[in-house]
Amino acid sequence: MVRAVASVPLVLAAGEGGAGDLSSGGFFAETAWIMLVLPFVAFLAIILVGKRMKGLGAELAIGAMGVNLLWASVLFVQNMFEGIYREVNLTIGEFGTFAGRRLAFELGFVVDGLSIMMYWVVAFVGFLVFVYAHGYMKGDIRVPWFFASLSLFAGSMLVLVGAPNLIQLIIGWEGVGLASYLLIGHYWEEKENSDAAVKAFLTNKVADVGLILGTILLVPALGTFRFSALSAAADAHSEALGGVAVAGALLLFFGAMGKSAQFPLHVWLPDAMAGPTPVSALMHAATMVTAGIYLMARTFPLYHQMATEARPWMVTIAVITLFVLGFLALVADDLKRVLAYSTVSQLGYMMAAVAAGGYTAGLFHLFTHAFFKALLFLGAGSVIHAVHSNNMSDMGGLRKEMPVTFWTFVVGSLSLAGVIPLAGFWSKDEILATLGHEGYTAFMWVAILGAFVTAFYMTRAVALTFFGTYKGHGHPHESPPVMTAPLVALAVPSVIAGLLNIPGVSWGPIRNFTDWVGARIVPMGDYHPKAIEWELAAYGLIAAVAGIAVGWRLFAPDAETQQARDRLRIPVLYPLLHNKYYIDDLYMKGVVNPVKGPLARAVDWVNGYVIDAVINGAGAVTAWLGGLVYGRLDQQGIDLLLNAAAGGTGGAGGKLRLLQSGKVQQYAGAFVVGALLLVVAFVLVT
Amino acid sequence: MDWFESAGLSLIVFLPAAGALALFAVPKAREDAQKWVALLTTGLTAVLAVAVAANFNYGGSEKFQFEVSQSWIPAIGARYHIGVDGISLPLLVLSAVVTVLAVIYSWDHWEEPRNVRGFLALILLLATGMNGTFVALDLVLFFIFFELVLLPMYFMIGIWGDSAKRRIPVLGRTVTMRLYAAIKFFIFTLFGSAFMLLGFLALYFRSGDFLGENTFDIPILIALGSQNAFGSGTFAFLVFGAMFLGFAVKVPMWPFHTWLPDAHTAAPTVGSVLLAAILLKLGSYAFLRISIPILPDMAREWAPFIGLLAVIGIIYGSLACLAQTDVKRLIAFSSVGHMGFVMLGIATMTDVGFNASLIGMVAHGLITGLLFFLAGSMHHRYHTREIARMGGNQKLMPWMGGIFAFTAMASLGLPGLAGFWGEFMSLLGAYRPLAGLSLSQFQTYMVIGAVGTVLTAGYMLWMLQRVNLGEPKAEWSDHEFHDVEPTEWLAWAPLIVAIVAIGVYPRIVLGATTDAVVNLARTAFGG
Amino acid sequence: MTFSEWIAEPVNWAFLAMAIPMVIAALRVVTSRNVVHAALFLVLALAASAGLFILLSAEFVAWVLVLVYIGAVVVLFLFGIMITRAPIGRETNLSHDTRWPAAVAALGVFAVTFWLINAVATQMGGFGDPLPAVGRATATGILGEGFINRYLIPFEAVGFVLLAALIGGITLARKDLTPAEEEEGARV
Amino acid sequence: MVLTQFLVLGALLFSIGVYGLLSRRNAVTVLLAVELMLAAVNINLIAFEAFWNTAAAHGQIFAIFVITIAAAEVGIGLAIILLVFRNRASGNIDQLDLMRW
Repeated sequence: MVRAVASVPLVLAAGEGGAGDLSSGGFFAETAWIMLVLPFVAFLAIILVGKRMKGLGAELAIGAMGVNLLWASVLFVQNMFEGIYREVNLTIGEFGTFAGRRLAFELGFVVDGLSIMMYWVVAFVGFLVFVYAHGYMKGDIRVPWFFASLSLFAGSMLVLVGAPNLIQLIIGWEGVGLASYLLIGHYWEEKENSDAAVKAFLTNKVADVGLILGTILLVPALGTFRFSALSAAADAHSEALGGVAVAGALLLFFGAMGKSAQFPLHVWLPDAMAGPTPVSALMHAATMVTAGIYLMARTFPLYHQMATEARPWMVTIAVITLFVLGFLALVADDLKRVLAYSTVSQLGYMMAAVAAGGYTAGLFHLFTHAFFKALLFLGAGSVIHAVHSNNMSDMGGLRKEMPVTFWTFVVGSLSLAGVIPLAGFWSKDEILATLGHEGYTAFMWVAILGAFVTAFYMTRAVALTFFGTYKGHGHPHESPPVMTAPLVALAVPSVIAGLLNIPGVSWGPIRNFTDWVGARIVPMGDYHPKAIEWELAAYGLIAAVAGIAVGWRLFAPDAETQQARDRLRIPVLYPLLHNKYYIDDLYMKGVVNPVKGPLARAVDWVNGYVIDAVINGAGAVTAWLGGLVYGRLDQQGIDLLLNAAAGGTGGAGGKLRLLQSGKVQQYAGAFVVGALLLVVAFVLVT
Repeated sequence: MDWFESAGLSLIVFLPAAGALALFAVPKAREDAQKWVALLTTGLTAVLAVAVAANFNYGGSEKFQFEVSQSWIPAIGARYHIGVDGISLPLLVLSAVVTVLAVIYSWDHWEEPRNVRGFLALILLLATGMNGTFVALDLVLFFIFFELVLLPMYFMIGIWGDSAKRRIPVLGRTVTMRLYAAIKFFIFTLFGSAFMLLGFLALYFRSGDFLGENTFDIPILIALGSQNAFGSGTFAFLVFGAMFLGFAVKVPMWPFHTWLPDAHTAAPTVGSVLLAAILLKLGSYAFLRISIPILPDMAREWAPFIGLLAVIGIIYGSLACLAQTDVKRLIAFSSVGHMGFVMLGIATMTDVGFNASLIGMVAHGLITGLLFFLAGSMHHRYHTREIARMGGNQKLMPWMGGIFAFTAMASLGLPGLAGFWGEFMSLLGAYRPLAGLSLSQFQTYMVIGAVGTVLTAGYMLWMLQRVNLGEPKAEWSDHEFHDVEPTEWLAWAPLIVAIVAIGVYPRIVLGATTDAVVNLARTAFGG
Repeated sequence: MTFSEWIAEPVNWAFLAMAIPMVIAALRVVTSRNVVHAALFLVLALAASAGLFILLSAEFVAWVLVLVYIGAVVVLFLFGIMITRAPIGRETNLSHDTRWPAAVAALGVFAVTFWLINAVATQMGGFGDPLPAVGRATATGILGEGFINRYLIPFEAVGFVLLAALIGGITLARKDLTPAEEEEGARV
Repeated sequence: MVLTQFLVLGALLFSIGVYGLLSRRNAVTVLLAVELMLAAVNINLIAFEAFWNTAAAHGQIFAIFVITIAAAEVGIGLAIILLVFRNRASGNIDQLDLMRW
């Protein structure tokens, strides 16, 4: 009974865990742990020997990622044909009991539709970005450390998405946070960068409180950290879970808000652009920031079946994120910041979908977004590499000098804007359909407006960067193939990925995306449109086209107009957007600085002047009493009294040193009094 | 291996003391020989401790093993009774291992006035006291070992400490830090110990009422405690209070903590390390070994109060850290916060909480010990502990900076490293405290504790940013810096490995403790 | 035993006859303004306690007290007083100016001790029992056997302490001579 | 005779000794007060001995030990006073504050 956990089979495969018609995979599913471990091995190896290698450790990182890509691809393809479910938990320590049940920490991995999709996205985008970075970081001051950190990130991210339980998820979760901290602050010689890194870490730490408390709330009810148990309990509307479901769900969501940069915890993401561009592409666009969405998807049954009261709140937050924060991309001059705000906004779409009940819709957008947003970032990196500036006011007219970058960037932008038939259109359309179907009609319209804003700022970015005349210095030229090849490789799925999940279309034996990610231990039971809703699609498309048109009109492709338009400063609105709705200021001036400054100093003051004063004062009082007891009320004694009195008025109070008066008789007196007190106390106690 | 069963623990306890004596047989000028004597004795002690851990029966970790019980002072019924169980085993191993590392680190780091023999002898004496406390199963023996650690530490701080002068607020007097700190440490602890001794004596005399003869024997008293022999009246209240004072000062709990920053800041590096890694654990260990099992009813009654002080400590320590300008002082205050988590775990009075406190103690010992090593080595190189004068450490000494960053991350409780488990489990424990304790009260503690983790991250990151990152200050431009040296590697590598190992595989600690704390919670509180 | 019963026993008159002067003498030891007087009052107090020892049938101890204390120690005291040129005669500066805290501490000690004696006596009910009759003096031989049997090691240790004190006293009190004085001493 | 009367007398004597110990300024008189306290202890020892009347007379033996140690103590104490007096030309104890830091 007490050993209940130990008796649960370590491997939950199809059939055993009630996963119905899912297969247990094969060799590659059994050995999926290699993916979780390999990047860490690379991390250590790079730290130890990277400096002495020809490619400064990059080859180790790329090699590890290549193997991972192989594994993930095989699993991905396997999962297309038949759903895989396999879960392995290894106990790493039992630690106590709750209501008679032993609780244990476990590590392991899970191979199912959701995690396979994530493995593949991480491995695929990761591999391309690693390759790209090999070119991009050439000549950097800390190449080995860069690739070590990237490997650390890849490992942590895979640990996160492969987590079969909340504990492992938390480990991976904070691991990617650490990697993000290290990489944002890659150029830590400048304070801005290290500030951004600290900001990212701290903001995420605030959110992690939610994740940890949510875990703590849910676990006693379940008796285990396993997601499979959580899903099953939620699916069965377990009573034990009932009391804490909503609170636990909201706390987990709070954790997700931090990682996925939801309003109002989004502040770290734009600043995170201080890191090198490949980092922004991989972590702060394609993978790490989707961890929050992933968490919501992983625990989807909890939200879908039990914590339904929590969902409206979550949708509201997500829609605020997608709409309000999208505007910020309109005024940013830094190309990467434009993309960062766009990422925040797109994360809002995903979150809105999952929160509203669109498990597949949210994940599908995550899937497509990973490609085109990584593509956009890498393209931006290519441009930045060429012009040595992040600012669009130093760019312009680059379409001729950098044709590959230009065309792939345009593809990415169109996909992001949601132009048919590119990937972004299909995934965004499904989100809109889900919002509409689940009854969030008003939010659906806001999301459509958001699509307009998206198209608008992306057009602005394209126009300012590639059209008009060049405003920077030097002669930019196209990046080397090691950088353009990943762009092309990402452009392909950015175009065609949408076809994988067209409502009502199934691709024969390989089925479609909905079925792939539906391979879970319990059915998700979310909404899938049966056929394309052309009316809704048309609204979305109109919004996108309108956005492009307005953007094009405003930021017409000649230098003078561009500069004139870009100086367009609408009163009230522009300062509001420029200052990021003053949210950063609120945090810094309202919370961080007061805590760091006055509050901390006050506590320190209390330590020295109150608690210690009591101690020192006790010493002084003892000495003072000593002065009386030993008849020291002569010259010195009066002095003492005066000093003690002066202490109250801010002068010298007690003097601990007077305990050490050197007067043997005072010691003897203290001894007598102390002995008496002890005797009395002893007698009283016994 | 019969001799090992019976004499192993005694050897672990007294070998260092014998080594200290042997040191004085070596001529004063033969410093190398002295170092080897110290290294061999502590090394052998550590090997024995590991051997004890290896031969420990983990299936019965709730029982005392390697037990020895000999008549000692028959007049008062004090016995030479020692043994280890799952609660003390990790701490014993930690203590034995950290001592070796301290000796290794000392190999070429000596503070002025240089006196190799004296310093090493104090370390060895300290080791006897620490190891002895963790194995003592007799209150008199426990008290003696508990107090024995005072003297070496007092001299360590008082002789080799920081000779800077500092103006003490309120006191209005400029004092030499090491003297002030040493005396403050000594008086504080002695103040607590006096009450603790009273509590022990009271237990002794009261135990006669049930047994017919008075006893200091801890297992017997625990057996009495599990039947609630000492009740919940004024007697038990006062006894618990007296022992609480003694232990809380040692932990230290807010507001008895003010000796800690001064002692840590003033102590020589090795002193700080041992103080942080082991000495602070004596108090919290004593709660688990003595207070709670012997007086369970009172423990339940005092729990909300202990929890309150613990969470105040967490928040207070973190905030105080944010205001520090001295690296060592900052780390010292971080101990206040971390020990707050340890005590919060204990206050929940559940097995999860006890386990949290134990793994928290081990993790804190490893992490904060390493942090003090690092702070000492940086002080050694910069000749200052002022954070404001550092910066760009990562650039001047890449490995040192890297290890510092790693340790700071471990200290802020990064999951996957040792520090996480203690924090997480004590919060988990606070969510479901012992039945009968106020749920809402402890859940409030939990939330406050969770906020504390954010503050912890805040000050650690801020410290890292100021010490490690940025460009080095101009004053160091023509200064030669040595990165981590061989002895430092030797002393630190085991700690680094242990931090990662426990972080990834907490069973290293939990495997020993879990059965023991489950049993402790069950015998103390039933159910 | 009531007070009247107690006072009816003649042996208690003897007790009072010694105890009262003893207390008065003791008080004078600590209050006298003349060092020599104080030392002489100590002689009186000790003599009274020797008398009490005889009452308690501890003759040998009583004589040891007289010989060692009154004979030797007090003489030593008087020598000490003379050598340190302590003011013989009335001296106002012998005590601290404010003495009441000391008095409070002393009264505290007495109160606590008295309370304990009283409490224990009441609790045990045995302290009121009469002591064995006067007259059966302890044979000195018993003491001697005690010293060389059971208490042999302490006895030796005390002997050692005495020796150490002897040497220590000499070393401490010996006046270090200047080279010139040493020369002079050598000549003599 | 009962035991209590001796114990009370001893307590009284001891308290007087404490008073002297704490209130006296002259070192010699402080030593005298210490002697009083020792005498009080002796009274207690002898009284207990008489009360329990052990065959081996432990109490008396201890009293003799006390007396012996007291003699040694006086010898050393006076020697120290002598030394201090020589260096400081004063026999007042409150000038002995060398232990101060």
